[in-house]
Amino acid sequence: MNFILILFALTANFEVTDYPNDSGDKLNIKIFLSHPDSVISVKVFREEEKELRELEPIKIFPEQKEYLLTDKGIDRGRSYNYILEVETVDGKKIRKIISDVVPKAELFHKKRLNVLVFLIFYSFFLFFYLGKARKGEELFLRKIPGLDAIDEAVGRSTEMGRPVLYILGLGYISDIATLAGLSILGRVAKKVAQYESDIIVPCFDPIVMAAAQEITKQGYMEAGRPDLYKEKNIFFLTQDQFGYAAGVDGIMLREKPGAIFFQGYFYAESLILAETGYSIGAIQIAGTTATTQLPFFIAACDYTLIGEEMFAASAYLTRDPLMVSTIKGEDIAKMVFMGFIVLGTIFGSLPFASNLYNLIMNFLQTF
Amino acid sequence: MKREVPLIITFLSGIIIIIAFFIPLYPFGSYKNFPGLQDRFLQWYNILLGFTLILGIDTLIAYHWKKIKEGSKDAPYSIALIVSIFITLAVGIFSWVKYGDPFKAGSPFMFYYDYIFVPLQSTMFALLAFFIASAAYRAFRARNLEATLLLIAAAFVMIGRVPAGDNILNIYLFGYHITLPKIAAWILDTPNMAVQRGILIGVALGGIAMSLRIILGIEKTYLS
Amino acid sequence: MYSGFLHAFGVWLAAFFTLSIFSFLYKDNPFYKFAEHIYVGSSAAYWILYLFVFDVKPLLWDAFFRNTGFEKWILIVPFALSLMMLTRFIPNISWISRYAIAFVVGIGAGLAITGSIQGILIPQLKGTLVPLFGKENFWHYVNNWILVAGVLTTLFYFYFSIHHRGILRGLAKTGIIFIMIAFGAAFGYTVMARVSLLIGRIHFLLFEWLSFIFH
Amino acid sequence: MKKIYDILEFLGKIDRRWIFLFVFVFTTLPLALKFKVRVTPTEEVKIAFNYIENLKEGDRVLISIDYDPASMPELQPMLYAILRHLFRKNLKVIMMGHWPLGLPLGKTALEEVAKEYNKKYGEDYVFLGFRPGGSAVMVAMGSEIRNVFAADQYGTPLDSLPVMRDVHNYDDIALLIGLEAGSTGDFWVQFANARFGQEIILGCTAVIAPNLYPYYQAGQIRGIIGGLRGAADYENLVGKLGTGSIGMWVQSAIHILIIIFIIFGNVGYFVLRRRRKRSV
Repeated sequence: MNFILILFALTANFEVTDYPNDSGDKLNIKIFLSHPDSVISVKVFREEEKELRELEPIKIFPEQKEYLLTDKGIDRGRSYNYILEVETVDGKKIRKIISDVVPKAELFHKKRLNVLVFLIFYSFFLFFYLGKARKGEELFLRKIPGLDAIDEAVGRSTEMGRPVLYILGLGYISDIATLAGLSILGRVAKKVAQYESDIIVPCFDPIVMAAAQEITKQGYMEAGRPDLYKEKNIFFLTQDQFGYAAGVDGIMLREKPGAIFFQGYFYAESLILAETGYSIGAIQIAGTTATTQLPFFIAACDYTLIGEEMFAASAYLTRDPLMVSTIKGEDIAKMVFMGFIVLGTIFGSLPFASNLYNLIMNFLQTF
Repeated sequence: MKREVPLIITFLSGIIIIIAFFIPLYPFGSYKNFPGLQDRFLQWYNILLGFTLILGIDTLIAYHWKKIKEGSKDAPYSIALIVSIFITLAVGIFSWVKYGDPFKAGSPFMFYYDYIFVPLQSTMFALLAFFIASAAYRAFRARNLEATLLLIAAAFVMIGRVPAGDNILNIYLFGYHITLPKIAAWILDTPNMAVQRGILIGVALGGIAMSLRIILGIEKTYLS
Repeated sequence: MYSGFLHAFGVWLAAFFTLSIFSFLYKDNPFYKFAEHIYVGSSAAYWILYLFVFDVKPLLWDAFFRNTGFEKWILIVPFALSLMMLTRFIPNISWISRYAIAFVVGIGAGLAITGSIQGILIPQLKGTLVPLFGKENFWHYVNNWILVAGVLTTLFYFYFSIHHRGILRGLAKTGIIFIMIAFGAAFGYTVMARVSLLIGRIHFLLFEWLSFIFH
Repeated sequence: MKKIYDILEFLGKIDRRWIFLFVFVFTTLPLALKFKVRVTPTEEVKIAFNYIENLKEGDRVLISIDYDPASMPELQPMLYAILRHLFRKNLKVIMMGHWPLGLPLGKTALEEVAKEYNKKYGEDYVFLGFRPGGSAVMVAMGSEIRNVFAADQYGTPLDSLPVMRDVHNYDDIALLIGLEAGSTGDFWVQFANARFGQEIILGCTAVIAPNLYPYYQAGQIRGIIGGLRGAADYENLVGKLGTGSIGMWVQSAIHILIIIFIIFGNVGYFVLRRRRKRSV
């Protein structure tokens, strides 16, 4: 049996192609070895003006038949010759030559066409709706059930003659969730003013506190009761995560608020806050984009705005053109995604549509 | 002048990064050993991002310095804070100069790290083990369908992912061997995966919209 | 790593800080406040140290002396931008820092857009195009049905441009069921993380602090 | 009958410090008495283990430390188990990190395990340290790693380190193992895998494990090693039990305890609600 093996002379070959989607300074070299175990060394040389430069040597593995090497730092448009020298166990030497290969540059990265298509399509719809919103056109957004829960909570809290506690979380003024929490605060403050009750807002960040004071005062003014607005109820507590949680727990136990709102970005301290709030029997409405904290809020609070519902709620309340148009643009993209998934899965299941399915899958291949 | 130029800078730097993503040609992409615009901008971005790490420190020190000057009841803690900033810094610089690398095993900085910083930070978060138990007991009620589903799924994953759950359930259904760990693994692999994907797509869409508005100067809050 | 005495002193110091943080369980007290402020202070100092050890020294200082010619002098630009960033600490000229921050924010936005589309939207969409029926065994396709239904109903739950009435209300309801199961799983797994942290600290207290009793 | 309802209602009102005491006792006793339990490795961890098992000797593996002491109890045992596996298979280890506060943890583990398998610095493993920039560092490493890490943590230029001599970008790195406590894993997936095709395995805290399953199903990462359970599984597969396995007995105890607490709480809640409905 092994007699036949020896007859099979080792075949070694290689192929030099342009490195795809680059600035033209690289070439790809692919080497094929039929019997890698009978090879001692493999050398590749690049010929430049009669001078041979050896490329980095490659390590040979007994069972690996194919090797990929990249020759870098060469000139775009110049033609190069490559020589492959393979030394085998029985002292034979195989030489192969490939001449005048020219590295080319690509103007557009073909593998990234899918990103460009999506970017253009998505930007178009975002700014199409922004234009409409800025012209004052009415863009439909469904009412978020959470908003009714907010009004109801404030109502029941004031019936019991107890104040409302509003927590904006640990985010900074630049966090989207904190901005959404502030616009919901505006609505709650207005409701509280209408019911002639009090609202307490302990803050984690001085800048967010200043914004909260501004928005609460505006809420009282919109309800026609600027006299009821108490600036001292909106104060800076501390900038330490657990110190803040302990401080707010103390306020809950002292003031015994009827309704507590957690609207903003939260970290692990959400647990400590929601638990004490539940234990004093307050109605709790939460809202955050922090997915790791949502399970605790959902289990401990009466109602929770999940992630993007917060943005939809604040857009519904403020009718701010920027927020509303963003949600409309995102909705279009989500609709296209849902359609794409339905069509894609169907094509993937029908045998006769398989080449269309493969076309889609290749289009979505990123590297 | 103070508002327009920053917006132009944001526009140019953002656009060049996006263009360089699509066009590998020099000057956007690098050619031989001439760095392209993308590689050079990223290098500068790395340097500058390091400086944003320390931006909050002046407000921190100013806040605690004010508390000390006012002589509030929490003043001693603020003193402890400011003193610990300077001691840590001094120990760090000393170790860096003496050993050439502050993380050298046995250096004073590593002493501070191993015996003061690590216990403080890890114990801070170890508190949560207690709070999650008390919150589970005092606040997690199956008050409606949604909360009930959440608690059932939580129980399956909790018991399925610890050794205790390995042999509580052992049944064969339609040729499949059903155990608690397999149920927990399935909950994580399919329903959890599908929802996390839905949320991931929503968050990505929101992030892209925000970034587009920043580059085109519609969103200016970061300049406040 | 440290000599006998130094190690013992260090372990007692670590135990002191561990117990003072745990005292928060009983109630917020001076020991907790003292330990917590040292934590905030020392981590602030780390950031200043890291800035010099990992940023200024290797990327500016060493790079300046290593490079030559154009590459050497181009480093003036990031150096100037860094100084502009530092003007944020000087009140009356802190507006200069806006130029440096604008550059950082612009690059960050450009990276976020290309990263999110290429790294999340496209691969996640591609991963969802699974076959719904075919030759393989029945249960494999049931799993794909549930997977695709989960993604579609979750996306629909966060769709705000249409009333959730009639059949659409059913879709949203299915969505919320999937979401609750997923958050249940997330909660269940998080319990393990929190408990692990406690195991780490108790393990330290027993086997390093009280090592003369437990070993 | 009323007596039973009183007891059930009381179940819903135990003071929270009793709960703390239960948790403390059920953690301290099993640890002190060194209870150990054998874990049967979960599927994703086995797949991650087998992926590394199939790497060729001399392949280069990049480890990224993206956690800090707050996640040490879960990720440090995982790092030790992974390092033992890599060195046993004579793979070359390149360590870096995006969370500076966690870097010393990575460095200590690397040096300890390297000594265990008497590996030489510069020849078998290298410690690059941290560079600010996050995703920008990941993109720069796609073209040339020296643009970001011109030298290692001790100032030695990369070209004079045998491990790094022919390493320029992701094409020369067989596998990236990210140890994640936050969202840095998502960036690795976006910028190293989607953009440059780098193969990735993510070890992570149990908090963020559920968020990584979409990447696993979409084939963007090759495996997930989740939480202390993942660490214990990997220790089992490597065959050297460490702090990961010790904790699993306590995990069982506390998980059962918490499920009982949830049941007590709900029993008390429903009894109270039924009584309030009848009396009003």
